[in-house]
Amino acid sequence: MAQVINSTLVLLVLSGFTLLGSSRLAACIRAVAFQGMLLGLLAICLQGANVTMTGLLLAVTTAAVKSVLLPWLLLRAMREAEAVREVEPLISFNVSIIAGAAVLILSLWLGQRLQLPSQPPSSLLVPAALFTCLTGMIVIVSRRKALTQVMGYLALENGVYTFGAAVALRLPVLVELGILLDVFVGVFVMGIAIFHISREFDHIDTDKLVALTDHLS
Amino acid sequence: MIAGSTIPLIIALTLAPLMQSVISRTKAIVAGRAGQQIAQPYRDLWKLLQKGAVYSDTSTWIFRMGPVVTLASLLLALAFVPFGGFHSLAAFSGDFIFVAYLMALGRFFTVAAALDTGSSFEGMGASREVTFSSFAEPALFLSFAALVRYTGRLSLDPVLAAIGPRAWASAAPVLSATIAALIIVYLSENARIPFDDPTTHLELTMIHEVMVLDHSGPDLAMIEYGAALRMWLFAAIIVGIAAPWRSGNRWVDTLIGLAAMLTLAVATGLIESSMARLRLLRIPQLLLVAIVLSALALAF
Amino acid sequence: MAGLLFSFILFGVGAVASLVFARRGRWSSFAGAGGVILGCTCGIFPVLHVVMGAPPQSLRVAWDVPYGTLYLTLDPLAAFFLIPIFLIASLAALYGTEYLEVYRGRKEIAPPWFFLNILTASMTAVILAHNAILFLMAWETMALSSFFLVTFEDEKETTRQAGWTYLVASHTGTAFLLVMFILLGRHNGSLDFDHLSVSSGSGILFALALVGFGVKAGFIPLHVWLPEAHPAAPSHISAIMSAVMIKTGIYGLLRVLTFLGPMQAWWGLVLCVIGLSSGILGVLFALAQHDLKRLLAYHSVENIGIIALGLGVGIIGVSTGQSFVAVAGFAGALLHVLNHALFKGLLFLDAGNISHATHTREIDQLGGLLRRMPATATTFLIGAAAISGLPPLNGFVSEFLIYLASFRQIVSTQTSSIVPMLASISGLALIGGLALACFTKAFGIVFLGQPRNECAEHAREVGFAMLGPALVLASGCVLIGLFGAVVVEAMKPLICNVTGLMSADVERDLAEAGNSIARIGAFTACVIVLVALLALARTRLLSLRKVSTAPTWDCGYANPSARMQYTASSFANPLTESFAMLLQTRETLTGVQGLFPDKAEFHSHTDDLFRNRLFEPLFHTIGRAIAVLRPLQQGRVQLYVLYIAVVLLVLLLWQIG
Amino acid sequence: MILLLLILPAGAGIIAFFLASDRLRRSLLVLTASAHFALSLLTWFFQPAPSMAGWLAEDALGKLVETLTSVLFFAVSFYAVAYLREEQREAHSDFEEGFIFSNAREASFTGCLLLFLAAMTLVAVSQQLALLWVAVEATTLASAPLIYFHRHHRSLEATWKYLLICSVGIALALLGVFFLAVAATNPDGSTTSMVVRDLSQNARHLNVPWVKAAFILLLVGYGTKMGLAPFHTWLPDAHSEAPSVASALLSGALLNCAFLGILRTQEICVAGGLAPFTDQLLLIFGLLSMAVAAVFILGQTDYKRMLAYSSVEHMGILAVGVGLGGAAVFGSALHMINHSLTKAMLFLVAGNILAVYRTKSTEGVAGVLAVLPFSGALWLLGFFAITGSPPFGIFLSEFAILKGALDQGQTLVAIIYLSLVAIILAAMAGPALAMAQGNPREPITPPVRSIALRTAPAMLAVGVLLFGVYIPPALTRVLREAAHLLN
Repeated sequence: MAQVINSTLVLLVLSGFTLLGSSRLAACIRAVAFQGMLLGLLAICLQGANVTMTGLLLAVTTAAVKSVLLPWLLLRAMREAEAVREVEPLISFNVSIIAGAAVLILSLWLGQRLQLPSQPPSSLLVPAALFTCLTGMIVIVSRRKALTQVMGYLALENGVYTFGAAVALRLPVLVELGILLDVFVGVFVMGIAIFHISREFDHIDTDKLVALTDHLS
Repeated sequence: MIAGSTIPLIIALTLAPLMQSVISRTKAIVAGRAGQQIAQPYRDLWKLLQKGAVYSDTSTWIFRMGPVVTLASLLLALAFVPFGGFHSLAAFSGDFIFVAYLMALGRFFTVAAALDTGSSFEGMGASREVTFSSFAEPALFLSFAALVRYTGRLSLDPVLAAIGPRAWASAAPVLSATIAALIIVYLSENARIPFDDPTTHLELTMIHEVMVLDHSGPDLAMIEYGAALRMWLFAAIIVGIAAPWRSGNRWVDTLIGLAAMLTLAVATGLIESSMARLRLLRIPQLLLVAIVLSALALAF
Repeated sequence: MAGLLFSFILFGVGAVASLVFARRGRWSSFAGAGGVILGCTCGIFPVLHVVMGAPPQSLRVAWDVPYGTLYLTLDPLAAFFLIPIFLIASLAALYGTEYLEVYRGRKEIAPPWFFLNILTASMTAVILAHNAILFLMAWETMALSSFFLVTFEDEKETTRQAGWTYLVASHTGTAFLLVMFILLGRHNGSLDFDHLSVSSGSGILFALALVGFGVKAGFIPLHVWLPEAHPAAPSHISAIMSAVMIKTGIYGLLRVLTFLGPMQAWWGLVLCVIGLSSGILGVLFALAQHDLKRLLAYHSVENIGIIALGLGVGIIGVSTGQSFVAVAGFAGALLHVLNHALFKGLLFLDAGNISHATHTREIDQLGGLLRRMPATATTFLIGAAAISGLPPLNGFVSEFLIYLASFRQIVSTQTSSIVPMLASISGLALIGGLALACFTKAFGIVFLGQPRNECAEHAREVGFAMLGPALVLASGCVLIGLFGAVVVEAMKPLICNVTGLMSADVERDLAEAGNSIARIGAFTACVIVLVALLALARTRLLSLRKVSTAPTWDCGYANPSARMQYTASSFANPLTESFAMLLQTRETLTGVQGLFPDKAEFHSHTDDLFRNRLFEPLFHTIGRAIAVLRPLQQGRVQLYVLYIAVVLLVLLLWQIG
Repeated sequence: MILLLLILPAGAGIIAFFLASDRLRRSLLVLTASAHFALSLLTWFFQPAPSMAGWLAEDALGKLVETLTSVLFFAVSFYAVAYLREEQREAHSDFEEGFIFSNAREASFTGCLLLFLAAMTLVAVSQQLALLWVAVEATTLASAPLIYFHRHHRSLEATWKYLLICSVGIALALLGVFFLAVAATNPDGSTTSMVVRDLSQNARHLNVPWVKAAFILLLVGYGTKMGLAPFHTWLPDAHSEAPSVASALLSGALLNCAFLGILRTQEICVAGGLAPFTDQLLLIFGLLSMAVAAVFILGQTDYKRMLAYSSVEHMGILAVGVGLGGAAVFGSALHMINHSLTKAMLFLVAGNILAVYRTKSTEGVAGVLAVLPFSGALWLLGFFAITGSPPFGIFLSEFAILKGALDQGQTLVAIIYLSLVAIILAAMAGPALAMAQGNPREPITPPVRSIALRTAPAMLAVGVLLFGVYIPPALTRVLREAAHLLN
């Protein structure tokens, strides 16, 4: 079981790098979707022996939403926006990957500063989660397109989830669902926003969204 | 109130005009002229009192009040000045402040009267008057302070009474510095050379004289008389410090005082004939010298 | 107390009524003025009762705000300050009924009445308040209501500017007071004045009070708002602000002195320095002004300086154990508070009459008003003589006391404490001389000679409502000049309260000082008699002789015109020249050109030294320092998220790592 | 009763989406607001029973925030109805750049308003931290469409920034919640529930490093929503572009809800003896927010942005007050009330000014007192209130906080605090007064507008004035309880 978990986490990290590295929107979306699937897997594995029906269902729904529904939303937004299929980063891909590496080291360090009180199923759990969160942030900060920023947000959420998975068993189902719903609606609304942006500016580059600053005398 | 006598007041009222004539007589002699008679000022006053008056048609009651208030304030001020062996008519602690401000009151109305005519020349004179007096005031008060600190009294009469020959023996520097300061103030307040030339005939250069150009008849008489009284007042104070010999007999002391007044007048005359009027810009500096002197007196 | 509470109610009613009747023509004026006048009249009785020596009264009610209680106390100190407030406020209200009429139709005149009532009420509350929160609330309400009164003519840019300056200045001052009161209340929780005390560092508290109250009082260099705000306000408001409102600063200072325990010599020293600089610079700047009300405003700075000087001398007296010096110093300062209220109120009201009649406040535009507005002129003359500290008027009495205190300190101590005394003596003398110069200029150029333009030419005397108050105040000046001793004797309790000296000593010293003042009163009476006699003699003489009129002696010049008269600027020129370094007057001269020059111009303007050289640079530096951070917010959402990420990581590393 | 408080607006909101008739929908809005208001007043007399196993309960803090939200919404609903009635239906031209734009569907606007209320109520009453998180995120989602009511690029940009930045922040907050859950696991694997009371009861047993990390994450996360610098960046854009109705609710109610999130954590940390650590952070970010606000208020030329930055300042003051602890916390709680009332009023008045002058630039507006006497007076009143001059509430609360600082000998904090307040006053006074006074640039004849647009802010003004001179004992009691929770 532990091997499965570890390898899942490794895959998670790798998918993070893909997200940072790949130049095509579709690829990024797929990476995020893949993360979603890994999350589902992780959730199940972490329950280990005492797997419950609800736990299973939750994991599956999560996986479904994150790996199917949301990516579909994004793809749809991309199509509607007729966006250029390129990522158009502010910083070069190499730099993003280097940044990713740096972040990985950071999160490993933090990971062993913050030991889980109860025996953790895997020592990689915390670092991987933090790393995913931070990759999400890197993507948001370093990419032009509104769409990519949504992906960054999703990656961030995935990271949080990964961690959540470790402690999820103690969160009531209702809350789980609430959280899931929130994320879903959030991305949904963002999708709408992107649609409007593309209609308003006929592109989705956020660096045109700089009208609102302080004109100080 | 000390049981004072009216004698100093009477002496002042009667003899005040003499000082000016002595001064001008001295100047005349130095200049090799015959000069006017000693009694000339009295004649002038009398003559002026006989005359009618011409008033500028722009002027108002302020103009007419000017001389009156000036004279009144001086008359009252003299009541606080002792002379010779005689105590002053009145005294209370801090009376010298009152005296100084009475003269300021007179100045206020003289200046107002000058401005009342609307003549630019008199305005000019008025402006100079207030300027120089505002420099003279601190000097006057500081020299008072020096005297007060030395004698430990807060009223003019006791202060002067407290200064005797012994005082000179003990604190000559204090007193001489004070006298020097007071003499400067005395010259400026009475519009004498080197501050102002009472005998000049060019309005542009006048200070005091130009302010009274428009006064005539009895008003002018009051002004002249007032001027004489002011001079007497300062002189009396200076003499009170400079000639402190007391014989015990008041009348003798009074004679000593009169002699001292005479010498002061002659000295003034000599100063006037020995130096020229200062440039207007220099005048404040000379008054600052007075301030410094009195400060020195305090430092001793 | 009941009377005072009732007067609060009356102020409230007046305020509301003036708004209710806003559409009913003069009704709103009557309502507003009525509120103020009635309120003051029914407030004055308990006040006088206490001044006459009745025991202090107080009223304490719980109040549902943190640290607050509704705690009012009418003790001698409060009563003394309330007298001028009630007097000036009611007179100003009467004045306003006529003064504001010219604005009818052009502006809403209900708001000024509303705020006048609020202002009077809040000033009263400031004096009565015995709890810090209540005091601060009243204090700020006073600032706000007066702010609205200052900006009454808000269509003028300068007025709005003045309003801004005033607002910022007074709030900054209040900040210091907040700190001061909190520190005072630290020991025993409550912020009631009875419980305020200080264990250590009373010096810091004194400094805080000095700044906080100094802004309101107008100590240099905290005075910058004053010469802007006072001219901007309607004249009766200027009168209130200058005559009584800024005195609340002095009141606050005195009140706080009673909390601070034993006085220290250096407080007195500091106050002497402030007093001298305010006095001398104030009168110098006044000399350089062309605007009559601005000139008067600077004279308020000067007189506040004299008051501070008196306090300083008094404190030095207390700290060196010279009870007479202390008593005379404080008595002089307090009496000057009253006197300044009288003559400055008078002068501002007269200035109002002038601008009302001639539509200008430029001194150099006026002239010859004495023939046209005799009553205004006479009262102004009295005010001018009084503020120059001349006998037989009240100004002299209070300055005399301060002189006397300083001289006495010189006599009775050998310590170094005589240096400030010498400074105060010579300073007072200089101030006196300069004030005389300034007011001969003001009176002479405005009222004497010939009118310099049409407005002055066709000026007419104003109506009774605007003259009456001036007459009352003028007679007040004369009366205190003659019977100042009475007032001084009445100060015993509050001087005991402030100085904390033995009641017996205070009584003795007050008697001694009062003795001198009584003499002065008597002799000034003599001056008046002498003047009368001489005037009589003169008229008798002239009645027998030929009296003729002629044009002014023109020294040979063909036809002098009114424009050739000496102007205010040239009158003050020798003095302003000698102090040019301080005044920094800006002069623009377009001299005569060509063979047949048609026109030459000369303008001079004197800004406030401290405004230009101290505060504006300060504000600019702050602004520039702040502007450095502006690029933070430049619209890129990526950047914004970056902030979050970076701060998060830094925090994690700092706290967890 | 609590459930009713939640279901009422939520249900009404959903219905509002599908109501065709404007009249019905508007009356529904007002009715719901009034009912909600009445209910929350009732909670002051009958303490509502906790429901859902103590997940939903109204303690002192919750009661304050909930009632405040309800009051604001009540006042705003009247304004909103009048506002919607007067808003042009068809496409109209933008007054800044002149392009043509149209508004969002009124139905969705009203619906979102009501859902927004529901979400905020949930924030106030939820005791379970994860549930609290869900509620806070829900407020973001419900309010985003409000900002994008005017369908043009500026508001769209504002909406996007709001969505993205807040979502990121909130995501971090979720991580924080999880961290806290971890901290709550005892070595033997047994755990305490995520209900605030339970957590603070055995706060001593929590795992310190995880709690610290959790607090940092929650501070950053909810701080983003609350507008603490440097996470405030979305705030001025959103407040300036949203219709004044929304701005008033965002500034007056939403920020408090976000702050409540931080307070809950603070509650636990204080109970766990971590106060020194949390106080330090709160002080730093509080003062930083005040400073940043000062930077951007000075020379600000857009009066809605000016108000927004002033909100940043006051959030900073709240943080400082809580960070100081002791008596200052009481001041902070009081300050929350005063600021909400004042700021909401100011935004509503700003809306009136905007509608008549058709510009948001401070240079463009002058003589409001002359043109709109009532709104002008309210504007000045609001200005003096918000800058902390008596006799208005904010003076008292700021005084209490200052007293707290000085009494604890935090002289440096006190000095920075006072000088920043002074700078902001000086900076705001210029434009605020210039707008109110003087004469308009060109003569303006104000259109006849619905009375509700004046009464709504007036209602709030009454509160602003009242709390400056009288604080009802009941309120004082609740404030003390709230302060006690945080000490």
